[in-house]
Amino acid sequence: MKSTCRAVMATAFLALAAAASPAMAGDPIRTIEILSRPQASQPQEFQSIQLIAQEWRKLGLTVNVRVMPWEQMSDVVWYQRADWDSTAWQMVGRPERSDPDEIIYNLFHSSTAEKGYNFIGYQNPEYDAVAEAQRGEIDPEKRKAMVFEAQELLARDQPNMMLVHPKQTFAFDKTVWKPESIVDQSGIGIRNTWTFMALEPLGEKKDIVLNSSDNVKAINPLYISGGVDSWVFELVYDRLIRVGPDGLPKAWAAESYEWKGDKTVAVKLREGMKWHDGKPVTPEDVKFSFEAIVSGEAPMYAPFGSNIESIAIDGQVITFTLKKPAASFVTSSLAKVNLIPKHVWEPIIEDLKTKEANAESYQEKTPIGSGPYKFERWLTNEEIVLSANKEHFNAPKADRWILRIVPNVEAALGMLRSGELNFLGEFSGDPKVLIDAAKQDGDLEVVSTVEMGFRYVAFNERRPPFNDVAFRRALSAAVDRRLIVNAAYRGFAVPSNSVISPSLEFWYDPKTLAELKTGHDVAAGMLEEAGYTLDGGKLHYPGDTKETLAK
Amino acid sequence: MHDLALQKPGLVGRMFRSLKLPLSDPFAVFGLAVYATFLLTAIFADAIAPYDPTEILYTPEYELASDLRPGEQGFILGTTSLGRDIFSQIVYGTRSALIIGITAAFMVALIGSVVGLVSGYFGGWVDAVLMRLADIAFGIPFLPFVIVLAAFLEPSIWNVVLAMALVLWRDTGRVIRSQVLTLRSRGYVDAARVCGSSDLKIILRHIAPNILPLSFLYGSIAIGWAILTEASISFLGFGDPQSISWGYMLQDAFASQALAKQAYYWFVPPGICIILVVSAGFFITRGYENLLFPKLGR
Amino acid sequence: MSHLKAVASRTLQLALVLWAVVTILFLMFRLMPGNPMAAYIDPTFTVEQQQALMAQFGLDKPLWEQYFIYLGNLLQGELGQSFRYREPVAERIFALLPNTLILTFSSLFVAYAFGILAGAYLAWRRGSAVENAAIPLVLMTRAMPEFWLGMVLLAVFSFWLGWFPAGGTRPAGADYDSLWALYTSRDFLSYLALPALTLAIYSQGLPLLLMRSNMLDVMKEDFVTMARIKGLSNWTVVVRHAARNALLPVMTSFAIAVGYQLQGNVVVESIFSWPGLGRELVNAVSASDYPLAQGAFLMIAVVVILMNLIADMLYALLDPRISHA
Amino acid sequence: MTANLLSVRDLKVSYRVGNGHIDAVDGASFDVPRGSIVGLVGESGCGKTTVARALTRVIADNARITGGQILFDGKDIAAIPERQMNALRWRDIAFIPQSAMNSLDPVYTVEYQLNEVLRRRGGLSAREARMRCESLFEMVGIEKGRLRDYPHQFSGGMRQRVAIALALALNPKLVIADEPVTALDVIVQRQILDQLRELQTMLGISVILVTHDISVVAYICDRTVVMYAGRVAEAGPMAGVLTRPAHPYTMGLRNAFPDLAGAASGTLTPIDGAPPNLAEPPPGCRFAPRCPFSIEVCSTESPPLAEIVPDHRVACHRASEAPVLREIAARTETWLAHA
Repeated sequence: MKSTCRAVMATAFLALAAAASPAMAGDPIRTIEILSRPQASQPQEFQSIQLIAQEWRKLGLTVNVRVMPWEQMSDVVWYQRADWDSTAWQMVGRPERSDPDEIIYNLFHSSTAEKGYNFIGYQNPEYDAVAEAQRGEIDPEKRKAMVFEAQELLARDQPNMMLVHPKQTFAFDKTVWKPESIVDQSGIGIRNTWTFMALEPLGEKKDIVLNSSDNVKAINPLYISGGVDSWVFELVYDRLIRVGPDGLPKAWAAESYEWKGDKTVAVKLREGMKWHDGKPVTPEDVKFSFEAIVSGEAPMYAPFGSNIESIAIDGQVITFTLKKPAASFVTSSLAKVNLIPKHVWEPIIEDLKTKEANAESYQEKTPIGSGPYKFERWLTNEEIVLSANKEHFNAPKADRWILRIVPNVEAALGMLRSGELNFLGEFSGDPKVLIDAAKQDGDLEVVSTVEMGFRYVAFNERRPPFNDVAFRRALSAAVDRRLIVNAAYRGFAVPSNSVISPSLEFWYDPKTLAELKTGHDVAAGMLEEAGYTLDGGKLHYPGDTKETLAK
Repeated sequence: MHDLALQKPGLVGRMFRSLKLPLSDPFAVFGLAVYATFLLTAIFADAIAPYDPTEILYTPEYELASDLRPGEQGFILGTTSLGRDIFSQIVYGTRSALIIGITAAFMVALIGSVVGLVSGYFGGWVDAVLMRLADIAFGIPFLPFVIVLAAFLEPSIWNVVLAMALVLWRDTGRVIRSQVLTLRSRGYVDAARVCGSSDLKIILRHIAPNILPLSFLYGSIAIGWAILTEASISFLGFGDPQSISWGYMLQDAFASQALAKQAYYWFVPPGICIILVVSAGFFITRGYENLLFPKLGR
Repeated sequence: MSHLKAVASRTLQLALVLWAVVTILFLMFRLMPGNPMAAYIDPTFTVEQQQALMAQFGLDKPLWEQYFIYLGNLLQGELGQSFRYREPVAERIFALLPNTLILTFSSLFVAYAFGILAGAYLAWRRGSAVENAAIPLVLMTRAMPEFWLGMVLLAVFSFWLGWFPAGGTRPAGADYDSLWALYTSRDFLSYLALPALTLAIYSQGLPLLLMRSNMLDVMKEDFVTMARIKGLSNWTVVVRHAARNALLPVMTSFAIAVGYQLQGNVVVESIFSWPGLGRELVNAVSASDYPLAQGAFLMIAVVVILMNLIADMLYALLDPRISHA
Repeated sequence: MTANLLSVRDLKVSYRVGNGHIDAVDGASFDVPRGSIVGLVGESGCGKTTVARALTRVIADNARITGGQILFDGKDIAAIPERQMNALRWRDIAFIPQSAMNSLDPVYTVEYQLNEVLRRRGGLSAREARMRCESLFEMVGIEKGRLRDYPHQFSGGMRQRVAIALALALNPKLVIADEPVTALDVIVQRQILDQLRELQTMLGISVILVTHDISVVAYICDRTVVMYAGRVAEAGPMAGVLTRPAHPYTMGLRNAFPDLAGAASGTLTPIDGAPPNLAEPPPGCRFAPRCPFSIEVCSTESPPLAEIVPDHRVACHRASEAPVLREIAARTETWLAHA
């Protein structure tokens, strides 16, 4: 059925092409490759790519989907920047990405094209200017206008083909936890620090038991080790600011904070806080925490402290002076850096300075923080047990927080239903299955939230024909995003045409998506308009362009 | 010499006869029948399968034809969550299963036989070196080895074949070697040598035909191993998503939560196919053992 | 004297095999495509950070130098640092090894106990309908993909009947004074049941078939007939004489089976969320955590090689014809 | 108390083979007087081992005693229940197998295997058993220090002595020795046989010695039973049967074997041809097809086992002509001409 359809279409195009009878046709476009991860690890991505390839083929392209595991794919994309055509990619949501700076700047600024995260090689001075300007603008409304402009530039240039913002789907046992006590953090979902503090037990069971498919790698406040790990250390360690359920910064260990000019922030530390070993949390500890990350022993955290010129203490008030204005400082630094006890870490860091290894490979036997949960026990690859810090200013209502490592999604669902888990902290399977299971079970409640993160197809702007805006726009227009939402994500995603998620209401520019026109005819029209021709069902370059990259 | 040549059946016939297929054992015959059936399915897959196994199918309303139950919309065994025809996947899966199984078996039997022959026939330092290599191969844990290989090379069904060729010749090699040693000790090899036959001729004429059934026996075990290994590798996510195999189907089914969906029509048939083919290999093996080593008898 | 010599040559051979496996392992991990650190790059990384990371793990040195460093470290029992966990590989491996060993051994004990008894029984009932049905059935259990079997058992006994928990080694948050206290607790047994059963069903075929064919052989031996003529009870004849002799090669196969099982655990550990070495290997390989993957692989290889040796020695020990030569 | 410890009457043993059956022993009768050594002699396949094993009632899975009586101490042990039979085994009827190598369990020490019968079958205490082990070893002339050795550590002759010790362990009344010295070289054969004779005399037991070697019979037996094709051809006192054989088969057999002493009495002449296929035995006398003296009646009628002189029985139609036939049989050409 489908192949006949394709044949008819091709003939139609042939006829059209003949009628237009272009004066000149370029070389036929070589086989285009698109990289994807395997279905086993990334079923939705894999399926999206299959659909996209199928649509592109209808435009007269020969498309080859190359499947490779993440390690290889990242190696090719990062280190062989001239050698690939297009690839599936994703950015995941993190609370500190609630500030758009990281995405807007790192992904598209020309300075990161050679070795940084602008691996697609997008070069646009106009965009660079906007991206730089929004960094220094402290006034939210003015900054918002700049962020909108950046989004519209991207929508125009289509350096990437944005696909969807997936929905995060989690579930919990509503016979164990009071449903009203769940906090749905925008762009993140209900599995978040706020929920873990707020969950209210209904009966005798007071332990939060949740799953992760990935092992916990480290519980180290100076090492950004991975998604699951952050669930743990966000509970064990406090930060001056936390990104609130609404995505905006909220004073936390800081009682309050205030911008004094565009390079100075004054933070007042909350009184009466204690470390888990009983010692008080002092402004000295806070200062130390921010100095530790730039000590050279914590390279992954260093960027979050590198813009700090000096830190001054006056009673409970800590004043940060920046080297250059940075609007995102509050969200991406103050809400990112873990507060660590000076009396524990100072000797460790001094010792590490004499050694080759740095603090990232240092694992405390019992991590000491000041957060709402205390570290109890860690069994390699099996579970992590935290217990509630009842003395915390926002003490959790649950007794313990137990993270079980369950690599198999089927098993995780089974455990949730049997009561071995009471909070589904990760679910990589088909959300419909989860919803059906919840319906059957009766004890479960499922909550889906649009993610801050996004899935996209990156075009390698270094390589023709992807260096042609028209070509990129046409390819992007070829696929109706709703098809991907429905077929690959089962409806558990929203269409996207911006790197800013609609869950970040303040920063999101809805115009980008509203103006995106898709469909086969739209795409074919764009190509024709740009001078691409079809010959024998194969798409050719416009004018006298030669194929230089054919194998 | 003259009339001997006249009586000689064709090479193929001779090879076939020297395989000594265990046709008297009912289970072995069943195994051979299973193989024959799957072989035919694999050869005529294009004619049998109604769809391309990797094609994403749509309903006439242009909706994704996913998770359809058997019989719905004319799909014999239903469709996967990706909208692919399960029956066609089973049919094409036969092809990759047999390709993997038979090439792996061939490699294992060939390499093992050559090593065993050379080692047993020539003895001395050649034997010492080859047998130390076999010791090393015995020291390599097989499944982890395949996993590492599959993870580093691009996902492909040939990884399993390669790994088996690199490691699993060891068992065949050792057995064939001891068989060759026994054969060598019999007079006729010496007799042939006295008559001035070359080593190659002695090996090909006198020894190789006698070890052929043994190679075939180890080959038929290797078929099962290869198919099971490919399935495990696919399940762990190191498989080749481009070529549809039964292991891939099972992995796809589990990843798509066929268990929770109670999509038995999806994860049971590939399992049964694997069990059938692999146990068919075992049945044939047993038939052989009874034939070759009657002392093990029933 | 010759005894000593045999031991010495066996040890030398073992060392040679170990060295070869180690070298193959090293080359395999270093010569494969893909930058080892690529998977650990974060968008926030600067070029300097990436280089520092490479230097920290010694990946900036030439290959041969890395090889000698690796060998030298191994000789000191040093398996290196995990890329992913930033902790000594040895520490992780030794934390997980007991779980894997207990699963392997308990499943093999069950498999061998059952296989030996059933094999002896089938030998005794040879030619019967039971035997005719059982042998193909046993062959089929060996033809089943382990993960498929595991999944089916999980679905039936855990999700459907709810008899056993679905994964892990202990109830959430349960604390035990020691591994010993855990392994001897009742809870542990219920967690162990399904994964061990899966492995046992898969592995009982080997001892069963081996025991059966050995029994058939031994039952034809003169000394068994003699035992009957001596008027010894059936039990004594079958168990003390026939089974005792038939067991010899079966016991030897146990040691080899431990090696094989250890490899097979990879799949079952993933299904039953069992925190063991096999799963760690798969994780480490998928995450390109070379030191950890190498360490886990090496550990499994060492057990396999040791078990091959133990199989040899066990045979010698159990068979007086060799031990009392 | 009867004079005969054992009387076998018309014993029939048949094997199931495929769909049919073979009567390996077809009506054998003979006696074993108390305190004597009876040689059961014949070619391989003549049914002598089957008879020996039938006496213990431990026979092959596909074999069955289909008729006749085995009177042991006046009791028909072919008819008693298995439990009672088992009680008799080894305590009353012991067995010395052909190859002690294969009949001793390789994984246990000799002491263990002695202890096993002494304690499980003889009901001895551990201490008693140990003393008995030592005295048994002394009896067969092996130093007791070797009790702890495994079977494979003994030489062939020594193992056979161990087997004898094992057989005598419970003071049986009857010892059945199945080709006890066949696998040994001639010198060792003599030592073992001497010892067997000595012990038999000392203990006053009866021995059935199964052998294909007529010279062994000549060396130590009191009486001889010659079997051919499942039947008894001739039975009687050793001297009578061997010096004045009345059955042509016995005559032929005598020509076919060297003296145990090693000196051949004239040239050795084998009996030509092979024993008949027992699945389809020839009608009449079973030896008739190979017999140089066969007459018409031989191939139609089966000769009865009849007493020709007191205590000497022969199954031959021409038994009365025995002295003449003996003369002719002594000549080599008789057997050659027939071929």
